Amino acid sequence: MSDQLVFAMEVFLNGLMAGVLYALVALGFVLIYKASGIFNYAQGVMALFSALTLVGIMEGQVPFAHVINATFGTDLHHFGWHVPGFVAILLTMAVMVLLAICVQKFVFRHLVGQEPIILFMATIGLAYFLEGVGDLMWGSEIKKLDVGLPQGINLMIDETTFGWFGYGFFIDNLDIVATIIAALLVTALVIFSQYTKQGRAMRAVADDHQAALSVGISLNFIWVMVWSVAGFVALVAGIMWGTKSGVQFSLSLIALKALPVLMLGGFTSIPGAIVGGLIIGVGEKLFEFAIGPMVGGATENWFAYVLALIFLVFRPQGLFGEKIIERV
Amino acid sequence: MKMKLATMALGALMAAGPVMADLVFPDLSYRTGPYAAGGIPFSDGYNDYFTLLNERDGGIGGVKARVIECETGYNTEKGVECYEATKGEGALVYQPLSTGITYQLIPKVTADGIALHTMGYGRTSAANGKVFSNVFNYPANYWNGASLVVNHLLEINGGDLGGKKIALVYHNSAYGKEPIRTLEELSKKHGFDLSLIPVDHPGQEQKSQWLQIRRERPDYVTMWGWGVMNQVAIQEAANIRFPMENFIGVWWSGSENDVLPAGTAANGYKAVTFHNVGSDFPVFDDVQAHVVDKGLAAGAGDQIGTALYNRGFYAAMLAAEAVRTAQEIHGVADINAAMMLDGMEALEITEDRMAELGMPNFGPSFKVSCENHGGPGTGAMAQWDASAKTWSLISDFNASDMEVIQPLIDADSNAYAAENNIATRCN
Amino acid sequence: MNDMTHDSYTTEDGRTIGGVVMEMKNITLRFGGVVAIENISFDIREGEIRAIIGPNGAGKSSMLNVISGFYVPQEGDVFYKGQKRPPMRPYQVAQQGIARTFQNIALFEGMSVLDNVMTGRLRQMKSGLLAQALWKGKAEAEEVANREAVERIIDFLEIQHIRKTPVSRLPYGLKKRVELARALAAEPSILLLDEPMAGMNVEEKEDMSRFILDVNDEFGTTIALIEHDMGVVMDLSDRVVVMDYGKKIGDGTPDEVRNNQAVIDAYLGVAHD
Amino acid sequence: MFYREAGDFKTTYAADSQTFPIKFDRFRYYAVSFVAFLIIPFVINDYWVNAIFLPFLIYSIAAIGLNILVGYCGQVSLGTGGFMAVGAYGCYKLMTAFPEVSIFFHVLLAGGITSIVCVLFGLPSLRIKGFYLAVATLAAQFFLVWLFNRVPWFYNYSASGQINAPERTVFGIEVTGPNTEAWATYLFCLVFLTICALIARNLTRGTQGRTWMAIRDMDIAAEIIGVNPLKAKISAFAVSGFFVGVSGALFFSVYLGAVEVGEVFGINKSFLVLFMIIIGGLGSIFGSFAGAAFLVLLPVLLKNVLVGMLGWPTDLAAHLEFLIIGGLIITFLIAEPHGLAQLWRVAKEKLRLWPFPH
Repeated sequence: MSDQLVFAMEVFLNGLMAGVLYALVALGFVLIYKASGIFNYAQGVMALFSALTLVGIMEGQVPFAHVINATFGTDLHHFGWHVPGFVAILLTMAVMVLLAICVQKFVFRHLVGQEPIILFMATIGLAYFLEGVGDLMWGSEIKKLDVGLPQGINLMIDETTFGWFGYGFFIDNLDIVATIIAALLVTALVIFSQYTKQGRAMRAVADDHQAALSVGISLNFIWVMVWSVAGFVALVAGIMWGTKSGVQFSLSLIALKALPVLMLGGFTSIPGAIVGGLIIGVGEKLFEFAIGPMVGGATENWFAYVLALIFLVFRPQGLFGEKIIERV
Repeated sequence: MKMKLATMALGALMAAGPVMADLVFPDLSYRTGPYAAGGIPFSDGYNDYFTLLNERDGGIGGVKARVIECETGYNTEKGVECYEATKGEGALVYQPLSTGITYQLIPKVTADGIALHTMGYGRTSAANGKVFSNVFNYPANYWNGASLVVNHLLEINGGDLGGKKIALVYHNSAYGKEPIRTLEELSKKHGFDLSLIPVDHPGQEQKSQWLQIRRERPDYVTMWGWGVMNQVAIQEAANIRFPMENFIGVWWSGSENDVLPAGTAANGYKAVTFHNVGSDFPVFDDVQAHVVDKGLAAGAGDQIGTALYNRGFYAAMLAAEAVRTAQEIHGVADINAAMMLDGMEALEITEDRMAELGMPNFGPSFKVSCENHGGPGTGAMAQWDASAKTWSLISDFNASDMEVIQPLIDADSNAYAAENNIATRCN
Repeated sequence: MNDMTHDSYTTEDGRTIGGVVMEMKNITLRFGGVVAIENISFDIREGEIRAIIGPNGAGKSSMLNVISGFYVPQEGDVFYKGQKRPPMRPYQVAQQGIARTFQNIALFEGMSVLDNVMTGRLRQMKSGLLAQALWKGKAEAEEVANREAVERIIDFLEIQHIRKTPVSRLPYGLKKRVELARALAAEPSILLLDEPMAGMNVEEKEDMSRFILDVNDEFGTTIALIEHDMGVVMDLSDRVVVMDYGKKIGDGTPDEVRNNQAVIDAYLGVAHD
Repeated sequence: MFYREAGDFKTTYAADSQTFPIKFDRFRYYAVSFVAFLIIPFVINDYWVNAIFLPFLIYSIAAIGLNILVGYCGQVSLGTGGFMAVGAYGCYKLMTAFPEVSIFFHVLLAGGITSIVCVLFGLPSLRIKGFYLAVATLAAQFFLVWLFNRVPWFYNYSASGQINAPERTVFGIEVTGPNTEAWATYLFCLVFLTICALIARNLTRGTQGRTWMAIRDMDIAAEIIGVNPLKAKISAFAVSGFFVGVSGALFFSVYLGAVEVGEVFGINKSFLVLFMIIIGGLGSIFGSFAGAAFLVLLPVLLKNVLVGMLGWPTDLAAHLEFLIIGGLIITFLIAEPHGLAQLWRVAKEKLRLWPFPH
């Protein structure tokens, strides 16, 4: 087998893994869009916020320490305790649920029935707000996040593939974990939406708000729930990316990686988000591998979008959307 | 009614004017945004040094220093706003810590007669004082940095890099592309292979780049990164088990922030630097006593000794020394921007002086002149010890290959002069 | 073929009905496996009021959409003014002088009544982008000239008082009238009305009927309209096509249609076998 | 009292379709123009022009451009930053290639070039709609930034990859480069803004505007009543591109003087201009001004109040700024989803009837 082909296979596998991470971020968008028609620009910032909170809780940071110190001249930093990862995740989840309740109560309850672009705009306001709160609460230094996920080359795969091709493939353990967690997450979501009462209510709302209302489903409750679930997905994404790069402001930019996935997979389709993520991941990595060196590299940022754009021109309804029949 | 208004206006005018003599150092900092982690320690160091001088010595030459901090968020437009807002306050020297803002400010400071000090960043060819009258980038610039990296590798390899492969991982922006030309020249001179690997902003996802490195197996990797790109690159390098001692960053890829998230895997990572690292300097005891313990520290006081804090501290020291020089030249304590320029052009940093300041061997000793605003272009290599969580210098402040760099500086600055009809000075 | 062969004639109330202006020949339209229109032919004569009726789901709206070019039939041809119509986009059909209203009102909700009606006159607007950017001169003159024409229609339909009101604030009945105004503003040679009286009360229906008759009378506009309510239509129209399940089951004067057994069956709900 | 239309009858249709049909509005417009052209230039200083007026004027042009596309034609675009970059680099190439031609024409030509690029990236709008289109325009954003960074021809092979505006004059007065006077740059941009606003107003009050709005409100119905969707959308992209290009050219040449594409014309710029028109009001020229003013002034104001007056640490102030801007956006949307322009209209309507509201 030629070297290039072997390399391409490695790139392909890594693309799949990267795709899983993209899909994870995109999932958060899909959940909210499907249930409430809100294009949640704040999803990336939510990931940042949840990761910041997680680290803050784990390290026993005093929230708003900087503000308190500046205002009262105190010198607070840490409570002096450390919370184990699992407990901290639960506590962070509680914060995200609280956030969901606040978002629903103070923002979207007042914007029911507005046009999508207005709702979109509100989430932008929310993103700004959360960014400010997150920084004020936990400070803007880079924080190391370690909840015990393995990282680094998977030696087993390296050795096995070396035996096969004479070249060991590089697969990151973190990516493998991410893939497993993403699979679990999606399974859990599917089970939740298919087999629980709340899940069915959520799907009913997604299909038709009015009809759901008329059979006595509380929209308010459903939306809080959806935002909570999206908060949970954001937390998972935040942990994955935060482990890679440390928790810092740039974490909010991962949202940009999810947008082409959404275009490809559709804003309302969970399988679309996953398959779309995989296609984007593989596509951009292979393009960078094959064409990148010819045009000077660093193509990944735009290639994902161009790929999605070309795809949409030929199939405007996205991957899993039904053919749009226009009526008047 | 009219009278009242007039007195009020007069009052406002008086209040706006300088109440007492002071030396103004605007600090265009960024404590927010994607690069906050780099901006905070630098700005803390910059502030703390002046606070130290005020508290301990009562200012510089008896005149208090006043730092006006202005948040830019690494945003060029805010940088311009900050510049315009502070220049009327009697600003002596600007230190924007952003290549983008530097480029905005070069023409502006030149027109306004204020000095701009871009230490290890900004426009490299500003080292040519004949063209850039108001811009200084001593003691070292990007091209020195590139050369220093190569010199270090030459040293390890017994002076011969022939046939070696060096990869440059760089932030795909004007900043990241700076070293390319120098490295290309050096690769011709020393016969090593150079491969260029760009990473697009922000650089969170570098799988492709590091797979490529893993495939091509370069002997050394050097990095021009900033922000999240650094942390991810070091993590990915660890992931592919690239030997850390063969991975060398420029000074902007060499702070604690960059290596800490990777944990022990980052052990042995190297970065070139133009100032010393660590907190083992007498002056920091003074900082503790006069600044931190009095609750006057700009930040939380926990950054002392980190690479970027030291850099900010060093920048402030160089500015203060330039003020002192200007005070000596002009015999005036409360100097203005024009005098500051003279002070910067006549600045001389000696080992004795640094020792006097409680900062022995904190940076190279050098002398600025009208022609040379770039200083000596020397630097040292620092290495990260992950268990002790400290940087330490593993070399002296060595010279870079000016034979290669000077022609590049001359060419670029002359092109700028031609484009903007600037007559050369210092003749 | 030149289909202006049919002689013109004069109706009882003194209007002149001309030759055939549009002819549908063997139209078949399918959506996937569903046949919406099956092999239907009929014609529309100049100056007449032609109705297409039938129960819900009979394919009437699809037929109208075929005429206005929105749906392209799989089989069959449309002849317009004696010419076979090549495949074209809906806006090209509109530019040929075929204007229409919609079953579910399709006004531009973000615009005022006046602007909505003015959009009907796109066909008459000729000034280019540059002329419009300068405004003074050609564009302004054109705007004023067309405004005059539009004002006549606004007067005619008695909607002067709501000229500047955003249409989103109007009640249903008025919206229908504004839509008619927009279609009329195009000075169409054929006016297609898709259930103009749907959802109206008796009084509004009477008003609308009067307007339709007046339009036909005053401007001599050829009108093709759809209704599923037979009553009103029979009084209005000169000739009626009856559709059921995508097929034509009757065609003729209201009287002829009323006595057609197939039509009676369809409307009385005789089981299809 | 004096703000009313009673008795202010129009006797011609031309008078009825003028920009400010109400006399008082017209007077206010003249007053604002008078102040803008004949008073401000004499009192303005470097701080006001560089920190407030230039960004306001230039962002207003960009906002008008984007508003035509999004607010009037309903095609949401997130490529504004990339298109501004086209204007900036176009202007730079023209300035350096034809130094003898007046910069005024360079800016106009840069607008024209952007217009063409914008149309190219607008073509998919025929197939892709809504948020999908918005995300698709990001392709333009990222690709263009990458391109200008990648191809050295665009920055004349300079070592730094930055572009610098050389000194250029209009009627012998410098408007670019380091030695400009505050009033000159201000007036130069003001002239462009005035031209752009007038063009935008003329296009939106007539046939073209109605065509765009028809597409925006209901594209299928619009096509059936005779709007050529290709022509309508493409013309919106073209006009919008022209304005955005002009703003990009001014942003580079007059305001910043030096530009690095990724930093200045990144994705944030696209979002910022979009925020401006949403906060200001979609489909309103006035809204474009209001939104630009809001987002240019508010941060400066907040900074001056929090840091300058209250003496807070700059980083706390900056975080709070985020928090306050975010909070204000949400509050505004809840209070008036249709933007500042709508608030203004409602206020005017009340005034108009005052003191007899019933």
